[in-house]
Amino acid sequence: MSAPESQSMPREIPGIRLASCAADIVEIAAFHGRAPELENLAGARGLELPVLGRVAVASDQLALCVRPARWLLLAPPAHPGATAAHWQAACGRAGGAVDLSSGLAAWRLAGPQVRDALARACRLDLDPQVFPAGSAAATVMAQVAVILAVLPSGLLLLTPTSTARHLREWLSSTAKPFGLVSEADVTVGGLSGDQAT
Amino acid sequence: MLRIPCPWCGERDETEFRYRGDASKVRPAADAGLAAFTAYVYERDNRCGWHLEWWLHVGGCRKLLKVVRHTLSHELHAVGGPEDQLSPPPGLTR
Amino acid sequence: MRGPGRIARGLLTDPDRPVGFRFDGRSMQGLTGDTLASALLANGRRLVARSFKYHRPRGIVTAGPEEPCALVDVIGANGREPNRLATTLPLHEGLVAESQNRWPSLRFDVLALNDLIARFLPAGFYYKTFMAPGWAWERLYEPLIRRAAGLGRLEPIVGDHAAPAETVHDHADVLVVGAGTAGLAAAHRLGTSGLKVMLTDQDVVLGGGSLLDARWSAWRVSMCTRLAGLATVRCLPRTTVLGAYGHGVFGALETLSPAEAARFDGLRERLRIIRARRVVFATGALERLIAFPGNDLPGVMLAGAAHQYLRRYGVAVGRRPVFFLNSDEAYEAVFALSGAGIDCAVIDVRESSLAAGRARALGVEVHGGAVVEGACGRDGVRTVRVVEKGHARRELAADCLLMSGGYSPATTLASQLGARLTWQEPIAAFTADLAPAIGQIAGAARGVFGLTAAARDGESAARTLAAQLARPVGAADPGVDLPPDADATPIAALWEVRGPAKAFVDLQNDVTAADVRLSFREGYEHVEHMKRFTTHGMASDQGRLGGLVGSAVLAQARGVPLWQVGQTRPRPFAQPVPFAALAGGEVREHYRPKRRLPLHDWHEAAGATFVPTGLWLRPLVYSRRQGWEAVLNEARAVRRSVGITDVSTLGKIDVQGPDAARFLDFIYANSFSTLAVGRARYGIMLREDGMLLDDGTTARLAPEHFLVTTTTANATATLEHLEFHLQAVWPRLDVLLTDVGDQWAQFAVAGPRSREVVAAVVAGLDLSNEAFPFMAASVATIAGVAGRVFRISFSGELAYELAVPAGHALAVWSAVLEAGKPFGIAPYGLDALNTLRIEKGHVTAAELNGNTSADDLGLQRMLKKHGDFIGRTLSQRPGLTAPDRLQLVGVRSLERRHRLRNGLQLVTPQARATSLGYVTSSTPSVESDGWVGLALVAGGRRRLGERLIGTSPVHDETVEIEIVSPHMLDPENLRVRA
Amino acid sequence: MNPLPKSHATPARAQRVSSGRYSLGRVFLEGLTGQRGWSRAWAKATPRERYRVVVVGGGGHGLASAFYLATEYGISDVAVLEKGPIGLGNVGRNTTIIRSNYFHPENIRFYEYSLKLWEKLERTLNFNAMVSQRGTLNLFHTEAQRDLFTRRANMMRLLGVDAEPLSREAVKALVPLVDLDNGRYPVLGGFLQRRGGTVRHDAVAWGYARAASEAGVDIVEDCEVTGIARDGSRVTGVETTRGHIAADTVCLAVAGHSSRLAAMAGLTLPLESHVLQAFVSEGIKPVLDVVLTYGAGHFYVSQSDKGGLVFGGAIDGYNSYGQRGTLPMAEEVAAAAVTLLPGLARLKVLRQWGGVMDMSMDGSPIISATPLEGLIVNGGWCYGGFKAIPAGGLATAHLIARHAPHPLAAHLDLERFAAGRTVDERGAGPFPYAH
Ligand SMILES: Cc1cc2nc3c(=O)[nH]c(=O)nc-3n(C[C@H](O)[C@H](O)[C@H](O)COP(=O)(O)OP(=O)(O)OC[C@H]3O[C@@H](n4cnc5c(N)ncnc54)[C@H](O)[C@@H]3O)c2cc1C
Ligand SMILES: NC(=O)c1ccc[n+]([C@@H]2O[C@H](COP(=O)([O-])OP(=O)(O)OC[C@H]3O[C@@H](n4cnc5c(N)ncnc54)[C@H](O)[C@@H]3O)[C@@H](O)[C@H]2O)c1
Ligand SMILES: Cc1cc2nc3c(=O)[nH]c(=O)nc-3n(C[C@H](O)[C@H](O)[C@H](O)COP(=O)(O)O)c2cc1C
Ligand SMILES: [Zn+2]
Repeated sequence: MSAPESQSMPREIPGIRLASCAADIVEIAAFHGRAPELENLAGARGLELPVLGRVAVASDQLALCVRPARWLLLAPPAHPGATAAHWQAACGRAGGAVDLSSGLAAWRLAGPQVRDALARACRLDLDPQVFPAGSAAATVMAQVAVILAVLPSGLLLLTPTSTARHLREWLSSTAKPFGLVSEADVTVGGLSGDQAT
Repeated sequence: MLRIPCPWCGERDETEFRYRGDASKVRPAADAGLAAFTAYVYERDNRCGWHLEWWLHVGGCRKLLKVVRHTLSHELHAVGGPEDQLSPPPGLTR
Repeated sequence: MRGPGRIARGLLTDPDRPVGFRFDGRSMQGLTGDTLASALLANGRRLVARSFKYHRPRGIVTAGPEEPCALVDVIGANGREPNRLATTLPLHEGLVAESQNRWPSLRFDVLALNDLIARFLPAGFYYKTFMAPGWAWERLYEPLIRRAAGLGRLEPIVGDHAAPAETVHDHADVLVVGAGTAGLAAAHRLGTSGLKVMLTDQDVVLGGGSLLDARWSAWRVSMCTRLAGLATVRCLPRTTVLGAYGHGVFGALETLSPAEAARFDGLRERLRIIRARRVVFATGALERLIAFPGNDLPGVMLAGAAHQYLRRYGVAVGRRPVFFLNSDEAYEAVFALSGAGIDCAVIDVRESSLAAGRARALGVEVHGGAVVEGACGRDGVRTVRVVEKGHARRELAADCLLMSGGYSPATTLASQLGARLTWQEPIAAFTADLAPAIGQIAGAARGVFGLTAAARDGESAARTLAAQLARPVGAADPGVDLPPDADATPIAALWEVRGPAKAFVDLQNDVTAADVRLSFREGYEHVEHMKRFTTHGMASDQGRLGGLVGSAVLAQARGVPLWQVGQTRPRPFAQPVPFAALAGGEVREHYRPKRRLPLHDWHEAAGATFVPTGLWLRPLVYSRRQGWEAVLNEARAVRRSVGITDVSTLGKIDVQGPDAARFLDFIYANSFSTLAVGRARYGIMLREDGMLLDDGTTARLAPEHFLVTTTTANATATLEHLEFHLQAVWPRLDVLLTDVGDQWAQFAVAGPRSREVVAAVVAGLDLSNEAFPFMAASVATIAGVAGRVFRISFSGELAYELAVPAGHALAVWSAVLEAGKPFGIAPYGLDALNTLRIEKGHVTAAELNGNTSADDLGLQRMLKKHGDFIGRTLSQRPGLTAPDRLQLVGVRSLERRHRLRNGLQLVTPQARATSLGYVTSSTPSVESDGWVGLALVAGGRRRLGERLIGTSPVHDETVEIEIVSPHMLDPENLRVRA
Repeated sequence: MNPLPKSHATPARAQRVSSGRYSLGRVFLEGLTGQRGWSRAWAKATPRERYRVVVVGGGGHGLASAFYLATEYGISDVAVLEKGPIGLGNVGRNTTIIRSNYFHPENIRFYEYSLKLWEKLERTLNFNAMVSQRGTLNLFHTEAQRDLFTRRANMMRLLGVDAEPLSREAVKALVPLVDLDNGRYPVLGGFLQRRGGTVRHDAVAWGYARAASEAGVDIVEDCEVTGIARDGSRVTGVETTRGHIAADTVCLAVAGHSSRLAAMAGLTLPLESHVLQAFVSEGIKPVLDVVLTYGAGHFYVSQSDKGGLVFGGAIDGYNSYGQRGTLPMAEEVAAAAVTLLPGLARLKVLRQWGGVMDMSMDGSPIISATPLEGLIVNGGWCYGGFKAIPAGGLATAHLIARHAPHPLAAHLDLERFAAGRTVDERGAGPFPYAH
C-alpha cells in the first residue's frame, strides 16, 4: 500500500553523489547532407558518433547527440580552444565546430535515488525501461536547459554555465531529503568507468 | 497540457516549446508588394478546427516543428519538419 | 474509547493512542486515526460552523472531501489557515481549530440576525439595491458585504523561510483513479499484464466502498498485498486527481503521511503531474442530499457518512437516527448502524423495496411511501416531521437525520476531457462516455453500483485497455472470492420536499430551492445563469452534494425534464489545492533562475550592487552608496583615462556555413556580405512589420564564419528569430547557428588609454590605428588565452572589446586590471555604461521599445537599397516614416541643477496637456556637467534647438529642456577612431 | 436540430413585460410577499424577420452596443443574437478589472471615458453591477519598469487621469501581504490608479440586457449565427439556427469568435484566438483591498466581494478555442503568487477556467467599418475588453448610427494595420501570442 518513494532510505547512505567533470566540450554540426562525412572523420579519430538520442563512450572521449546532425564531444581538457580548433579543421567543408567548454558545465550524478530526485523537475521519464543506458536527451529542469545522458558510471548532466549555480542550488535543496554529497571531480575517462549506481 | 511528439526528441510537454504561429503563411517573394506582405504579417485564418502551426523546440533539439492541431480539441494530427507537407485529416477541414 | 459517541473499534482508529486537541478553545480528546470531524462527533459535538450568508448553525454533513459545512480555521506554525475540512483533517496532538464566520461565538452569533431577515435577502438582492447614493457603494455597502462574506480568516505568519514544496513528474501506461473495488481490480489486472500502472486514491487507505463492508476485508487485503508485489504498479493513497488536462496529463495532489512529511523537511503535500497513455476513472459515486425544510440543521447528514463514521472510527453519529432515503444502496448504512445496536427508523420514498424488506426482517422500523417534511430543532435535529401515505403527519423523535437522495457517478474528471453526459433514468443520474482512446470509466463512476459488479467492471475495463495497449491479459485471480451483491429495487428519484421553511440545495453558499425558483422567475433559467445568480455550486465543495438537486428544482420550475437542464460545467480542481502545492519549489528565491556572470564573485567582492536584468544579475555600480557620484566617477575614468566593464551578458550567436553571409543579409537590414574578414559592423534587424527588433555588432571571423552579438534584453528572442527564419523561410541555406552566449566572457576596455592597456595583454596583434582600425576584429592571444579582440565602442571613446572563454575570464580580467593600473583603470557598472552611451547617442532597450522604426531612430540610411531582408517591404509604409512620428533626439536641461527623469513627458508652454514625446533615458553628463538624455519626440529631427518643458506630474516636477542632436558627444567620431 | 420558431412581424414591445424599477424599497416589499413579484430581467425575444441592426454576440460589447443604440442614438429596432445564453462568454469569465492606465494617449482617453461610464453605470442601468473603485496597483521591480510606468502615469496625468507613484513603504501599507524583498525580484515601488477597480462581471451582462430589453431591443438567446448574407459587397442579414434574419447593419461583437464570423462574410481579420485563464480561491475574509499586478511575472489578483481571490496570468500562447485551463499555467501563476504574496501559500485554489479572446496583431481592439457595406466589427479585445464595455458599446453604437467613428475610437480602425498606424501598447509586434 505504499509508494516506492515512501520506503525511506537510511540517511547515512547518500542517495545522490555529485561530481563535476572537467572536460573540453565541442559541438560539431554537419551542413545539409554531410553528416556521414562527420561520422567518418570522427570514426577515424576513434570516436563513434551516436544516433539521435544516444551517447557513445570511447576510452577517454565521449560523444552524444540530442540535435539532428549535431554532436557534443567531451574530451580531456587541452590548451584552451585547441580541441575546438582541431575539430574545426577536421570538419573541413562538411560542417563546423564550436567550442562550448566554457559554455556548458558537466556534472556526473550517481546514486540510487538520482532518478527520484530529478523527477522533481525533469519532465522526462527517466525510468531505465524508457531511458536506458546509452540514452541522451535535451530538456529543461527548474527552468534551465539541460542535457542528460545515461553512462555506466551514472548520469551525465550538461547545463549552461551562467545558470549552473542556480541549478546546483536547486538540486541541493531538492535532493536534501535523499542525501546529497559532492565528490571529487571526475575526468571524461572516469565517466565511462562502471561505478554502478 | 499539450504533449507534442517531436520527431527528434519524442513526446514532450508544451512547456519545452515556443509557439511561432500559423504555418500556412508563406513569406511572399521579395517584390510581392505591400498587400502581399500585409496579408502575410497581419491576416490570419484563425481556424476553429485543424490548424497548421509552428513550434520551435527550444527546450530540446531547437528544431522548428510543423504541427497540425485542432484548436478546439487540441488533438494533434501530424507533426513534422518545415519541409513536410502536412494536411488535416481528410474530410475534416474545419 | 474516547467520547460518548465512540461505540466500537474503528478500522482506522487506535484506541490505545489518545490524542488531545482543542476546538473553539475547548480541550477534547480523540484517537490516533481520527479526523477532526470524527473526533468532534465522538465527543458529541454537533454544532461546528455557521453558514455563509444566514449564519445558520451547521454541523458535519459528510465524512470526506465533499464536506460543505464543517470548515474550520486551523491555527498552527504558519498562522491561521482557513477553510480546512474537519472531515479530512487528520487529528494530531495539540491541534487547535476554531469555527469560522461567527461573532462573538459559535453559539451566539450576531449575524444570525440575517436569518431572521432572510426574506429580504433573496438570491441576487444586491443587484437591485445599494445603488444610491453613488459614493456609498465603495465606502459603505461594499465594505460591509465584504466583511460579512468569506468563511475563514487567513492570517499568515510571513517568515523568511519558504514552506517546502515540490512538484513530481510521473509517467505511467495507465493511471487508475480511485481504489474502490473497481479501481483495485483494474489496477491488479493491468499490473499482471506488465503495464506500468499508477493507482491513486484521495483516501488515506485503499478500498473505497469496500472499506465499509466487513465481508470484503479479505479481498481488499489480498488485493493490496498483490498490488504491492507487482513491480510495475505504484499505489498512491492520499492522492487526489485534481484535474484532467488532456493529452494524458493529470494533476494530482498527494498529501504526505506524517512520517513522510518528516522525512521531507515538513513538506505537506506534493503536486504530481502524471502523464499516462490511458486512464481508468474508478472514482465511484457521490451521495446526494435531498432538499427539504431544515435539511441544514446540525444532525442532518448523509446516510453514507454515518456509515463511514461507524466503520472507520467506531463513532455513532446519533443514538436515534432517522434515515430518509430512496434507494436500496442507502440501506447499507441502515444495516450497519442497526447491526451496531443503534435503533434506526427509515423513511423510504418508495412504497416497498427489497432492502426495506431486509431491514424490517432485522427489526428496523421502515415507513414506505413516506417523505420527511422537515427536520426540527434549534441547534440540532430533535424531531423529524414525516408524511406517509395513508397516515397522518407525524413527528418522530430523532437526534440525527441521515439522508440519501441517490448517487451521482463522479463524472467531473471525464467531463473535463469533454466526455458527453447521458441521463440514466434507472439510477436517476448522469453518466459520462469517455472516448476509448482516452480510457475507461469503471464501477460506480459508470453507474455500476454494487461492489462485486464494480470489481468485475474494473476488470473488464482493464482487459479492454490491455488489449488496446497490446498486452497479453493474464489470469488475475485475487485468491479470494467476491462476495455476491444483493439484488436491488431501483431508486425512486426525489429531489425536493417543498415546505414553508428553507430547504437548501447548496449548504455552503446558503442557496435554497426557493432561490432557484426566484432565479427562474427572473429569467435566469439556464443552469449556468442560475448558478451565477444564486451562487449555487460555487462554494468550496463545488456543489458535489446538491448540484444536481438544484438542477432538478430548476427543471421542475421550467417544466422540462432534468436532463434538458443539465448540470453546470465542472472544472479543475477536484479538491481545493493550496497555492504552495501548485507553485512547487520554483518560488521566491528560485522563482526564476539567476544567470550569473562568469565574474560574479569578483564583482561581488569588488563591492558591486547588482541589478536584475531579465534573468541576469549585473553590476550596476561598484559602490553601495546611493546617488550619482559613484557612477560619474566610473564614467569619468573612461572619458579621461580608461575603464573596464563586463559585457558578457550580450547575446552571442555563432553563425557558420557557406550561406552565412547570405543569411545575415536577410536577417539584417544592412549588408553583411560586403563585410571583410577581420572587420565588424553595426547592424540593425527589423521585424517583418518594419519595426526594429534588435541591434548589435557582428564580426566576420572567416569568410564563412560570423559572430553576431545581440542586446542583453533581446538575446533569447533574437536567437529564436534567427532559428525560426533559417528553418521556416530559408531552410535551404547551409548555415549553422549556435548559441555561444555562455561560452564567451566579454569585456569592454574603454577610454583614451585603452590601447596601451590592451596592448599590454594582447600578444601577436598590432593595435596601431592603421593595422587595427575602428571596427577591426581579430583572434588573438589575450593574457595567454585564445580569444578575440574587437575594436568597437559603445562609450564613444577609443575602446576594445576582449572576448575569452568564460572559464578564463578571471585570469584575463585580472591581467587587464594589472595592465591598467598605471592608468588608474577601474571597473564600471551598468549605470556608468548608460551614462556613456547616452552622451554618445547610442540606443538600448529603452529606445528599441518595439514601436520604433529605423527612421524614428535616424537609422533609415542603413536600410539597404537592394536585396531582400526581413521587414523591407513593410518598413516602407507611410505610417512608419511619417514626419510627425516620434523621432530620436537628444535633450539637455537648460538649468544645470535641474535633473531629467526617464519618463518625463515633453510639452510646449502653450499646450501643457499635449505630449510631444517623452524622455527615454537620461543621465547627469560627464562632459557637460548638466543633465542630458535621449527622447522620442514628434517630428523631433525638425525641432533641434527648440525649447520644451519636460513635465513629470507624478513628481510634481517640470524642467526646461532643449532639443539637441542625439550625438551629444564627438559627433564626428574622432575619439573612437583615434 | 429543429430551428426554434420565429415570430412574424410581431411588434417588438408586445411580448415585453417590464421588470420594473429595482430599489431597496421594492426588495423590501417583495420580501413581505415571498419575492413573488419579480419578472424576467430581460425578455426572451423570438427573432423577427428583419431588424435595422443585428448585433451578433450577447456578451458585454454586444449588449452594451444595443443598449446605447436604443438609448443614445434612438435606434431600438435592434436584435442581439446570442448562440447560447447571454453573458457566458468572456464577459462572464474574466477577472473583472477596470482601469485606464495605458501608454497611448488615444487609448488612455478611450478607456478613461469607459471608466467614467462605469462610474455612473448603476444609475444608467438601474442595476447594481457593483462597480468597485478600490484601486489598481501595478508593482515594478526594475528601473526600466519604473521608467515605463512613470512615462505612462505622466501621460495619464497630462490627460487629467489619476495616477500616483507609491514608494515601497506605501505599497506595503496598502498590501501587507506583499513580500517586498521576495528574493528574486524585489518590489521597488508601484503605481496606483485609485479609480481603477473591479465590477461584478455577470451583472454587467445582465444589467445591460435588462436595460436594453426595456429600451426595446430584442435579446434573442439560443440563436447562433451560421452565415452572413450578402448582396455583392453589401451585407443584408444573417443566417441563424433560427432562420434568416435581415438587417441593414450587422455588427459582429463575438469576441474570441470574430474570425469565424468574419470568415462567413469572406473577410480575414488581423486576429488570432487565444485562451486566457483565470482562477479563484476559496472565500476568506478580506485580505486584499486593491487590484494588484506583479511586475516580474504574469500574475494579477483581486478579492471578489464574495471573498475568493480572483487571479490570472498570461495567455496560453497558442491559438485556441478551448475554454479550459492548463496545468503549466496553474503552476506558473501560483509560483508568482507565492513569490509575491508568500502568505497565500496555505490558501486553497478552488477553480480554474479559460476564456477565448481575439488577440489582435497590435494588442489593441478594433471598432471599425469593414470593406463590406453594412458590416461593423467590434472585436480584438484581447485580454482587456471588459473594462472597455461601456465605451466600446457606445463607440460601436455611434459608428452604426452615425456611419462615422466615434472620436474617441477613431484610432481603432481596421485600416491601421495596412497603413502602419498600429497601436501597440507593449511593442510586441504582430505576434498575438506575445501581447
Ligand atoms: C480569463 C480572462 C480574464 C480577463 N480579464 C479581464 C480584465 O480583468 N479586465 C478586462 O478589461 N478584460 C478582461 N478580459 C477580457 C474581456 O473579458 C473581454 O475582452 C471582453 O469580455 C470581450 O467582449 P465581450 O464581453 O463582448 O465578449 P463575450 O462575452 O465573449 O461575448 C461574445 C459573445 O458572442 C457569442 N457568439 C460567438 N459566436 C456567435 C455566433 N456565431 N452567433 C451568435 N453569438 C455568438 C458568444 O457566445 C459570446 O456570448 C479577460 C478575459 C478572460 C478570458
Ligand atoms: N457513496 C457511496 O457510499 C456509494 C455510492 C454508490 C455506490 N457505492 C458503492 O461503491 C462501490 C463501487 O465501487 P467503485 O470502486 O466503483 O467506487 P468506490 O466509491 O468504492 O471507489 C471510488 C474511489 O475513488 C476515490 N476517488 C474519487 N475521486 C477521486 C479523485 N479525484 N482522485 C482520487 N481518488 C478519487 C474515492 O476516494 C473512492 O475511494 C459499490 O459498493 C457501490 O455500491 C458507494
Ligand atoms: C470574478 C469571478 C469570480 C468567481 N468566483 C467564483 C467562486 O467564488 N466560486 C466558483 O465556483 N466559481 C467562481 N468563478 C468561476 C465560475 O464558476 C466559472 O468557472 C467561470 O465563470 C467560467 O465559467 P465556466 O467554468 O462555466 O466555463 C468566478 C469567476 C469570476 C470571473
Ligand atoms: Zn525536439
